[in-house]
Amino acid sequence: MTEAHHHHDDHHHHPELGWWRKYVFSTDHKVIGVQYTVTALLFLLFGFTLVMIMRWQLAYPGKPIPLIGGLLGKTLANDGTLLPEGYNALGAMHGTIMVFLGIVPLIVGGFGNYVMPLQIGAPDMAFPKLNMASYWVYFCGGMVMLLSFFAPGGAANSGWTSYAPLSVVATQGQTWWLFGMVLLITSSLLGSINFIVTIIQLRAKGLDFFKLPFFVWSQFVTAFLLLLAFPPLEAAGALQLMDRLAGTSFFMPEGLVVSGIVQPYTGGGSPLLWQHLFWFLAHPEVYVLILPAMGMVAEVIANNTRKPLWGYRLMVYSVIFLGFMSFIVWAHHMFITGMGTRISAFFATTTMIISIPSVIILTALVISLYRSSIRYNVPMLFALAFLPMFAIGGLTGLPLGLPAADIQLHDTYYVIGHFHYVVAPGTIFAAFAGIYHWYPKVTGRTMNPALGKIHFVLSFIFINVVFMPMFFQGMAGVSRRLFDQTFYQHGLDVQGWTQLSSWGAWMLGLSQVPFIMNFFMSLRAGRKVSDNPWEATTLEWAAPSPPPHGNFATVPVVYRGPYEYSVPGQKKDFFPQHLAKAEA
Amino acid sequence: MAGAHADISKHKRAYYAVFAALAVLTVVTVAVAQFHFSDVGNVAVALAIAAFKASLVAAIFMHLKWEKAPSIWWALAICGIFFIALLALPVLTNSDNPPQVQHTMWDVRAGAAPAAHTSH
Amino acid sequence: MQVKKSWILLAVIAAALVASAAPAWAQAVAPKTTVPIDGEYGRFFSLPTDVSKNGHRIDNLIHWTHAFMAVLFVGWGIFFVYCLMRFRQRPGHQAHYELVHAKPSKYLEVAVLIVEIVLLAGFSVPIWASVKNDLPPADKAFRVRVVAEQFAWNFHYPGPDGQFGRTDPKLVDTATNPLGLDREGDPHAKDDIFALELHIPVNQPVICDISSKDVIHSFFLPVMRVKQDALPGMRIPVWFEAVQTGTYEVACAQLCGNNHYSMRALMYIQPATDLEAWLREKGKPPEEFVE
Amino acid sequence: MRFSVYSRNVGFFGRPVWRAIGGCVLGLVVRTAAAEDTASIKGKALFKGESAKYVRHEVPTDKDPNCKKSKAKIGEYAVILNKKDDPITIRNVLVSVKEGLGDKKFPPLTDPVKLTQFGCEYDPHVVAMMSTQPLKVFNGDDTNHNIHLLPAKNSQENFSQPVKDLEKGRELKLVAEPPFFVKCEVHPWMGCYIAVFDHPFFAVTGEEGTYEIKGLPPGKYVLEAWHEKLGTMTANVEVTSGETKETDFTFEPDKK
Amino acid sequence: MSVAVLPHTVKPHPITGVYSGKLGIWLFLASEVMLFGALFSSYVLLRVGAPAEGPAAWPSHADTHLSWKIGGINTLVLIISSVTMVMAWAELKMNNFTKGRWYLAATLALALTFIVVKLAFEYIPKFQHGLLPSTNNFFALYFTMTGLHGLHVLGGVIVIAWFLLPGSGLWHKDPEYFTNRIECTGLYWHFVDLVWIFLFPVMYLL
Repeated sequence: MTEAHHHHDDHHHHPELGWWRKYVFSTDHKVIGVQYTVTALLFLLFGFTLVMIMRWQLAYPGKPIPLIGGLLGKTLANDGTLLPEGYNALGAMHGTIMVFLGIVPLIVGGFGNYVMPLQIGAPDMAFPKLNMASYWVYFCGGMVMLLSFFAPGGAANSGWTSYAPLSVVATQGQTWWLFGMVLLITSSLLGSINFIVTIIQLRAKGLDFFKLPFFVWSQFVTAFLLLLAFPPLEAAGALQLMDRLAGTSFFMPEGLVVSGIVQPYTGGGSPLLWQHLFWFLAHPEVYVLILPAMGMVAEVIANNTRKPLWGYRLMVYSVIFLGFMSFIVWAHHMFITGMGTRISAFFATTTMIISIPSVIILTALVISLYRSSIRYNVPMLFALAFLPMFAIGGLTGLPLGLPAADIQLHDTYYVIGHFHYVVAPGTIFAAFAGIYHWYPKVTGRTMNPALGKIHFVLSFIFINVVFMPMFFQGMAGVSRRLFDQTFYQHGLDVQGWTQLSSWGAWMLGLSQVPFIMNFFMSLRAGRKVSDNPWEATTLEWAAPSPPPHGNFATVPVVYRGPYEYSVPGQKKDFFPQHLAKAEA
Repeated sequence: MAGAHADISKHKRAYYAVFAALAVLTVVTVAVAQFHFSDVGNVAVALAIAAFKASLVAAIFMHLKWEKAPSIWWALAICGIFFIALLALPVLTNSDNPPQVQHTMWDVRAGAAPAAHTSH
Repeated sequence: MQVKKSWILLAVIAAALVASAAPAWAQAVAPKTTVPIDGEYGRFFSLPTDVSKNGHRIDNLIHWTHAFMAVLFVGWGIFFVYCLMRFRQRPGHQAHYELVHAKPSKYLEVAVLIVEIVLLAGFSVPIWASVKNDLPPADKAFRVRVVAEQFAWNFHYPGPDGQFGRTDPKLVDTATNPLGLDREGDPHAKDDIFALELHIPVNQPVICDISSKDVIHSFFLPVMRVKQDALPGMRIPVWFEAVQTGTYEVACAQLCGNNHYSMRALMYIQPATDLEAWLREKGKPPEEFVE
Repeated sequence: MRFSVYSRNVGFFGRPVWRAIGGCVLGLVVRTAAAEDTASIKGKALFKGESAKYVRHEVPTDKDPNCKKSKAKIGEYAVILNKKDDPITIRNVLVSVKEGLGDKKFPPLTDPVKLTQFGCEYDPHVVAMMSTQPLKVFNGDDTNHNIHLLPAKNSQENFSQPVKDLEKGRELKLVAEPPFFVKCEVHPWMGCYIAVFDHPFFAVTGEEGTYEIKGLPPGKYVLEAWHEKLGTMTANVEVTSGETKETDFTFEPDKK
Repeated sequence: MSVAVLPHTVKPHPITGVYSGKLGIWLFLASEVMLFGALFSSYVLLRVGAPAEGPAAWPSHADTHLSWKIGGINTLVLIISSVTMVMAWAELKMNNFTKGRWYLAATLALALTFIVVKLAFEYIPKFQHGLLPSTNNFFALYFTMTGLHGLHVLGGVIVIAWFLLPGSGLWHKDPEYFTNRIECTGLYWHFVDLVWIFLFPVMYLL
């Protein structure tokens, strides 16, 4: 919809496209990118709302939820007080929505779709119709997930990991979840094929692989992860559907007794099979969440340090290596399942190895600041905040990757703190940086910097108030996914941290108000800017803002690397990729 | 890939040859399965024949023999590595159980009739 | 200058918001349990009391790892903050196009790798091997079977004959025989003891065989540094040794359904004589119930 | 403090208020069956056999210390005999009209039936209700309860009540179904049975071992007595207008 | 400029050597390898971990009641359909539209034959004899894997039928584009054949 206001200029150029084909069933990568972005942001807001409800129960167990308690219905809550089944449903759906419907569609479907073809100088994605299909399949998957809240027994409540046999004996919402996941996986597959083919086939003349912006590289690796890691989950989903609907025993061992009743499964299945297939996807999925974020941060940092990225090639090799290794570390999620010494040593070793390229990328980004000239605008603030936040998220992964330390920390709040530091102040901050950075390209206007700075400072403070206490809770031994941790003495003793964390979450929610206002108000009231307001070098800034259908007036030719800033002897401190000679 | 008609005609002969080979190998794999070498042996022979047949299909019918595009080869190579990881690591994990782990939780099977007195 | 003012304003707003949260933070929550639990549970980034013989090894590993993380983060953070202040854009300041030859970064990466190898090979792997492989000999250890179900921990003691009785899923009765013990058919089952709380001896190795009747649970003893998933279809031993008596908690660490959070059991670590007395008491035929 | 378990469920049909209302409704709706035209059946559930074998044991409830707060001990629900009676009577026997009602009309019951989780026990242990009545489930404990219905026809309700609530409760609507098991997912020893009927002619024996079914239209009936462990028995009864018939059921579990 | 003109949709990219569609279908096949790979991995894990006795034990050949004859016939049907598919492409490449179309029609007929044989001689009799997916893990895997493969055959049928009838108009507009599409369809079809080549011994012979 945001597009609607900004295409006045080229309306009359192609009157053959009706409103529906232009803004709803469009094959233009930019429209699809905006559709993805807006849908994903709405899902992020929804997923965050779910967790704000859960945080009330965690902070004040058994107390009715103020304001919206009555909206929760009879399955999830009783007279406005959340029930354990409601808590589990919200928890499972929070995870699913944030990962599969929020962040990945935002940073891959949204930013990838919009920015990547522009950055490689392509007129569109390689398969525009497939691109459209990908969005609408994603949309349907999202709708199935939302509708599952109205299924008997509520939405899926076995965690976003859906461990069997719990998920097999769970309520009907789980079946909806599986169907929704099949749609989301299909969408991701269509998208990833499109991304890879576009990057391989449609690069502008002169744009070699090592002249690609780092963001394109991160999207390229991410697309491979989605392409090859998602199918096993699709297979696992099919197996779980068979278990649920046809009574097979893929994940069901012999002699299951649920609620005192011997279950009618033949048995012979393995609960660990689900975990293997699930984590074969879900570990690469973690890198799907973080790699595009690193790409965006690299773009913003290079632009605002007015200096080439330090170690560009090293970063590229690191990101490829990360993608490759992410396929063979998955069982570090399963150390506690009774794993032996040899295989745990193998997975611990690969886990330690995979930390090195992350360290390299982070170090390279920090060294890029050295002897630079840092321009503190809003996208840069978010990008800079990404670095220490991601560092905390990454470093706290270390004790979890060591099998012996994992004994105590596995499945505690420590894990929650760890991965939220990676995806919330990590990826979501990177996404904010991206939104502030590319907003002028999409709309031709900038977002209000004052509101942006308020948004940044409040978000930065409160996101730490939310997640830092989780490490304390986790160290104290509080398990994750507890409806009421005060049931345990060790939970009761750190309940104060839980309450602080909850307050942080609600304040973080309030902190997004300036952003939402800014996002919509700037569509009309934002300052109009030129095609290249940040004085950037990459190709998307060579196109008009907003770019017309087909993107570039003349097909660009690339002459140099992506980050030629402050080149000595130049009049201006940036040297765009598509200029043959510096402007005199 | 060459598009000339002469090449295609040559290809056609290869197609028929591969068809013959596939048909014969199907018969062979059925015939071999009637003999019992050993558990591992039968699996190895059957999978070896299947792999050979599959590579014939991939090489000739799917034109991999004439395929020069590096992108396709890269994609297939990466896919192959992860395919092996996916096939091998779960079963390796399950076979590396620490000592004293038992693969049962009941002493009597769910489907079995109630056991009579037995001495431990 | 205007920028600076607005930043101060923002800081004030943020501080006010944090302060508004403080009363809530201070609000106490009434304990849910009527049995006092021993031990100290970390209030600020500390591990719970350790009452096990070998748990300190895991604690040490966690502490060393965190020390390493802190050194990395602080060192790296100092450089980061230095760059942010020193290289901010201002009149007369220009970025350098040439990239620095950052040897220190290479040293850093190598150092990280080496420390990780030390942590993994020097600490984690030996601890893991000992946890997994060094089960105490059967004659020295006190053995309990732990059978998880939605949402309770069932503890199965072999009784005076030291042999676990036969279990059969068809005999399961949720109230009277959750273990499915074949008390009629198997002589070893006659004296078996079933309880919903875990009693173990102090200063003697304990082996728990963890299994589950329905879904995946996770047997977690925070004060013992023990965690093992309870997988249906498998019986997995874990071992530990308590060095201090007291009352502690058994937690479920894996989401197992609606009431996962209330799947708590109590663990009593007792001197051998007390434990025997308890077992004797439990082993008696149950008295007739009179209202 | 113990709830008066058995009178609650059996007695409401005999409550004067209800009788008055029921009578009015009956008179208005079904003209053929005025209140004074109805008959009653009453009797006992008797036990014959080795009563010493049927000992009620204490169940281990050490999982949840909050259960002990309300009661010292909790007994198992197997066969509960009133051994002081002579002859010995049985508790928790559900007696209901099985056949013979045909197309006869009777006023529906609408009072909610209460099922309370108290002291980590279900109160009452056998819930008998008419399908027109709502079932209200309460939690009287300072702990979490999760009731799980295991019926064949009705939906498998499975919900938790983490907070003490003796006022509002959770309401359930059930369709007619023979007795089915209900358990608590948190406290393994907690179990009870719910039976739902399309008619109001049922009763459960309590501490006296007696039952009484009132307001029956005259006719020939087959009565069924059901016990969770002892099985079912039937008896043929014919009642005339205004009559109160006595019918005892004698369970002889050891005679096989 | 109203409709973006995408390069390399028909003619191969001068550097990468492929047109976009072909690269796309190969990537799709790579993901399919992982999909069936996960199922084969499940097969290995479940078979290795199957209990030695009891109802959940892995059934012997006699107990599976799977006829290698029917499986073998279907194998041959698929192999022949692969040949006709590749011949259709070759004829189109040599500008013989009519011949190519006939080969395509033959492929379609063979694909339908495969489905009919599968249903009429295998699935339906199995169900009638009470051999269901829930019988044991062998049948669970058999029905899931061959069922998924069958869905792929069905997908192929739809695509081939499309290019045989409504989609064939493209030939008259852009023969090379049409031929490319048939090549992509063929790649997919051969992959379906390739999966069956593994499924046949794994299900019927081992």
